[in-house]
Amino acid sequence: MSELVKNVTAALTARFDGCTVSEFRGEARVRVPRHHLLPVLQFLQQEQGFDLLVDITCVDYLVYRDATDRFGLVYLLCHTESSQRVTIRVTLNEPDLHVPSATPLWEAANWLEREVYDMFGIEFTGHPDLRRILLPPEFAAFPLRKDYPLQGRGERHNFVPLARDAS
Amino acid sequence: MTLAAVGEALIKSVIVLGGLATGAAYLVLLERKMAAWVQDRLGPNRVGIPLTRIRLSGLGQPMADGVKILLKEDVTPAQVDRGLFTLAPIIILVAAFAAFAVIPFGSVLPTNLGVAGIEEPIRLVIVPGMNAGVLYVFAVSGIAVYGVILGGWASNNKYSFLGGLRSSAQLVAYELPLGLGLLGVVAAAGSLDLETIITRQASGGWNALLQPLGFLVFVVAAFAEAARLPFDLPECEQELVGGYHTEYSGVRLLLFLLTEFLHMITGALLIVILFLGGWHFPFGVTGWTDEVGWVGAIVRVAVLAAKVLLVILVFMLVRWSWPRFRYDQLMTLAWKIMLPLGLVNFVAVIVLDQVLTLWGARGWSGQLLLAAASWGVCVVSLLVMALAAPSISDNRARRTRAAWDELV
Amino acid sequence: MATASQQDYLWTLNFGPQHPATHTTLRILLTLDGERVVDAVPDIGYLHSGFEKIGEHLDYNQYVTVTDRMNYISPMANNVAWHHAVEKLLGIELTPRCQYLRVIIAELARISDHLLCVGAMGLDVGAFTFFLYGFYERERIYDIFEALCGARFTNSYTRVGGVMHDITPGTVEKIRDFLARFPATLEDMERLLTRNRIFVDRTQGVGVLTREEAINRGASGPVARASGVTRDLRKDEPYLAYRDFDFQVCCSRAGDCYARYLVRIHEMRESLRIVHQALENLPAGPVNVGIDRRVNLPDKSRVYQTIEGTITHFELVMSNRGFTVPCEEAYGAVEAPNGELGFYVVGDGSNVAYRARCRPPSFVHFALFPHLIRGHTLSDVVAVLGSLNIIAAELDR
Amino acid sequence: MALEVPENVLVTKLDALASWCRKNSLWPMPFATACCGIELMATGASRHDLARFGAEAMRFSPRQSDLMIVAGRVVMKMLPVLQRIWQQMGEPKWCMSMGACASTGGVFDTYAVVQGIDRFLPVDMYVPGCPPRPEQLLQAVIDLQDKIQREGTVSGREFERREPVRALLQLPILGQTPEMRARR
Repeated sequence: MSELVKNVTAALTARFDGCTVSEFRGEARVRVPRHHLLPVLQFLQQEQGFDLLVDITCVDYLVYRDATDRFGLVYLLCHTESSQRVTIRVTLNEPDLHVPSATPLWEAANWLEREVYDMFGIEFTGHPDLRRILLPPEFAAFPLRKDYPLQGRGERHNFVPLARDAS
Repeated sequence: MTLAAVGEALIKSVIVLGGLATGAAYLVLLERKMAAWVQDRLGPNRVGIPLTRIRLSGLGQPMADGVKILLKEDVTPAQVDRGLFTLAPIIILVAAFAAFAVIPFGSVLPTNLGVAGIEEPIRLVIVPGMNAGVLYVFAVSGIAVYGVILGGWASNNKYSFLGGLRSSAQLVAYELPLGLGLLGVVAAAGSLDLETIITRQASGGWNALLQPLGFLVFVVAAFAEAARLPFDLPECEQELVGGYHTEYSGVRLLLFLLTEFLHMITGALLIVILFLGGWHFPFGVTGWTDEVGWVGAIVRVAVLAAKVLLVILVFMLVRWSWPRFRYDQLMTLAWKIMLPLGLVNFVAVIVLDQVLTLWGARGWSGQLLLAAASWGVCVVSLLVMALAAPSISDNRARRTRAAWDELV
Repeated sequence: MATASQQDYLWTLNFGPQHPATHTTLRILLTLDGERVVDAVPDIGYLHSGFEKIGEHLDYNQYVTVTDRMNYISPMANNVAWHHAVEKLLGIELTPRCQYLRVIIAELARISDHLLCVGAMGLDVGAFTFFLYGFYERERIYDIFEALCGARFTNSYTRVGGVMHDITPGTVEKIRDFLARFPATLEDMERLLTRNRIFVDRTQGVGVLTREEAINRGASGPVARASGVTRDLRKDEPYLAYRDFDFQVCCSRAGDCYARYLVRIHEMRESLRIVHQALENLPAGPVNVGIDRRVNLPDKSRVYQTIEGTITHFELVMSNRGFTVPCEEAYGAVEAPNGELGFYVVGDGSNVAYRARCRPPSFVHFALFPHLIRGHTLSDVVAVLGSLNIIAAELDR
Repeated sequence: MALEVPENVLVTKLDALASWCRKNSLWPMPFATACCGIELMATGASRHDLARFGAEAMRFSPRQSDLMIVAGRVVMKMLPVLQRIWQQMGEPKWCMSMGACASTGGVFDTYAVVQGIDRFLPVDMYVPGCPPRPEQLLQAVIDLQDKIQREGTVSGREFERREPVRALLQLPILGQTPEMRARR
């Protein structure tokens, strides 16, 4: 962990209670309580210069060893001046799968959050256009959840076959 | 009009139409071969004599394509306006063929063939002696717009419609520079008859050398009229799929495809006749006047055909090397650049003619002086244009209605 | 003032999903005022095939075959990116020779990607020949890859802790030959398009992305660099052996389609330089990490002659054994031709990733599209699409 | 077409001629979705040159094309589009399933990918490979040409006067029937 990231995480833990910092392969990861998520992101973006939202993704810890929470939401941030990275993690549990949307801070969050919604069913409050993005709107399941089978539940073959004479 | 004259016209029409249809089919092959050559490929080379293994380096390809399209199911989509959908390709084809009535494909046969009822030597044009030939060509080619726009509209498809609209705007816009480029030639020749224009060039120098600016304007406009690549917006594949003929298939598509190449032939023929001396070849090979022997008559046809082919090859080379314009750029080019240049050319031709007449410069020295002066006009006006309009388009995004109103 | 999108004379054009300019499959609902685009609503997912779900069912070496099919115009770059992330999770330091080899293939992949991208952009504005010139060089890169790993297109060349097998002298010669001949073709291509007035007028000032927007909207790679973001992971977070090479990061301030085209053209030149340096300084030594790491299949001679070789081999090939991965999460990103291509890998101790999230540059870049196209014309749609280099398989995964 | 006297030399010769023309002028409709699409481009590009067989005239309008090359995986969001394009093509038409994904789903045995387009469309020719090399695709085109020559005018449907299809087949757009929704 570089000096810059050390200072930032220190400032973060001092300012927001409940944040825990861990490190893996030299990269800092901060676990943030959900109610602090937006302020933390705002603090990092506007005061600490972590101006690039690299990615938003989610992990379903349903069958993960020793996991206590169902979903882990991951925000990857980058400091473009110095190329330092920080990972912000929030955990969620059913049935309350709501987090504040990061779209007011980053335009980039728009589609990334839509994808997380599409794949995991996590709802981002305040998102301007929270629709399914990759899957058809009629699709009912959230395929990247661990309780959804790889081959699906028969959706892929539910079409009318065309014979040569019918067309 | 005697029966013999009618027969003569009929025979000539059959020869011209048959030649054109075959020519257009083989131009398709030529185009594909040309594309292959430019792109370091081989092009169609497998298809030769039907049902044999003889390949003839792909010469059977036009036949295969043609018959295939004829045998293809002629789909009439459910949403189209049936009458107009069928009418459109017919209009465009008829218009394209009709233009050839007054375009000479050679000069004249040397002697009277001795057929009763035909006294004069036969001229190699379907309707000889039409003294407003140029006007006729323009009038008829203007009709082609109807085919395109009707086809686009009747298809009831947004891409077709857009293609038809673009096409009509483009053809109408480029009629003007085309006409202006032509006016210089007409003024210099003092006649609207295409044969007279050729004869005058044979004796007095090619118009391309005497009026370079007019030549330039005319060639650009001819490209646009033929909808060839830098100007192929009506059917640009990457934007409008197939443009106005997206919904067409079978015979009706064949008519459209044929017409495309007919337009190219018309454009090339006009360029050659108006600016490149028609059947005339320098160094006295083809003579300077209407007097010609049998060999000369054949050579003249060959020279004309060769020139047309060369121009068509240039058309194709450009097609395979350049990107295309955008719609607004196309319009800017027509109205703000080509139109002024055409006007400058017209004025320059008349003024130079008068000035040289006043000075009494005639003959070859006069022509040389004229050429020098017009090249000067050409270079200066192009320079002025380049400085005045460094970019032919305004690419800024217009995101509010107010900004668009400002544009309009 | 009423905004333009509220007018009732607007009309809608459905652009795609099967359209010549979308190259692959995406759909845009365009709201047009005449030919001017008032609004564009992208609709994607026409190629969503569940890559990330497959990643949870294939082991770390098998999944590389699936990454081939992600950004399919530069599969090698995806291979490198995936195993970069996995090795970060495992904490593996590659051998110098392997690092150089990966640099070579990544840069060759970059060249082939940029060739197709600028070619497709040329194709979209009507220059077909330009596209085929580029494709001819791609065929030569395919030849190199074929000599390197046996597959011309979907390579799957990298392995955890190394590559499939070492480079042969014949392949080195092929690459040298390519290095010698490619600049001439690039010159030819540039002569066709770079200073062509029609092309410049079609692309300059179209789809402008400012620096602030580029950062705020998460752009990366050539798209960001064309907007003045001097960010290149090869320089900023040097991975593999990029520290050893002398190359420049190509940037522009204009942020329009033309700038993106130029950035890509210049990046090809820089990539050539990198490949040249890497090839001439290719270190000797093994390409795979040692047997003690127990991630690579050992040499056949070791398998047959030593007991730990045999044990390692069988440990690795038997199902449900493989190597052990920490129960941790890591994000590894490389500078793929298209931008930052990262994988967020969650290990759960087994030999299969618990979660294999891909951070696709195309996805983020396509989100820019409505912003870039608004206010331009229908013809600019294809130019902007071409300049963003949207690869549907990477977009939808 | 009047095929009551199949031994009729004239008819068979004409039929052979028609097939010859068709097979030598296969205008493809490149339904390129994924990786195979790039190899399809490579086949059309300089080195392999599909044009030699007269098959380079890619027509993006289904009305004008004879051979639909489905190159790449087809996912459930795309399948209705594919079927619709197939319906829009005029007879005679052929469908080539290029690559493992289009033929069987390939490595993508997942919830979203249709496991072989032949479940929903008539396919004339399968090209194996992931993706097939251009040489393979060329071979497939040659094989398809043979097939067209052998089969001749199968039904003559292209000469029938057919009513235009006003309503397309009632496709459950995007894969779900009401029962499925009810089940969940």
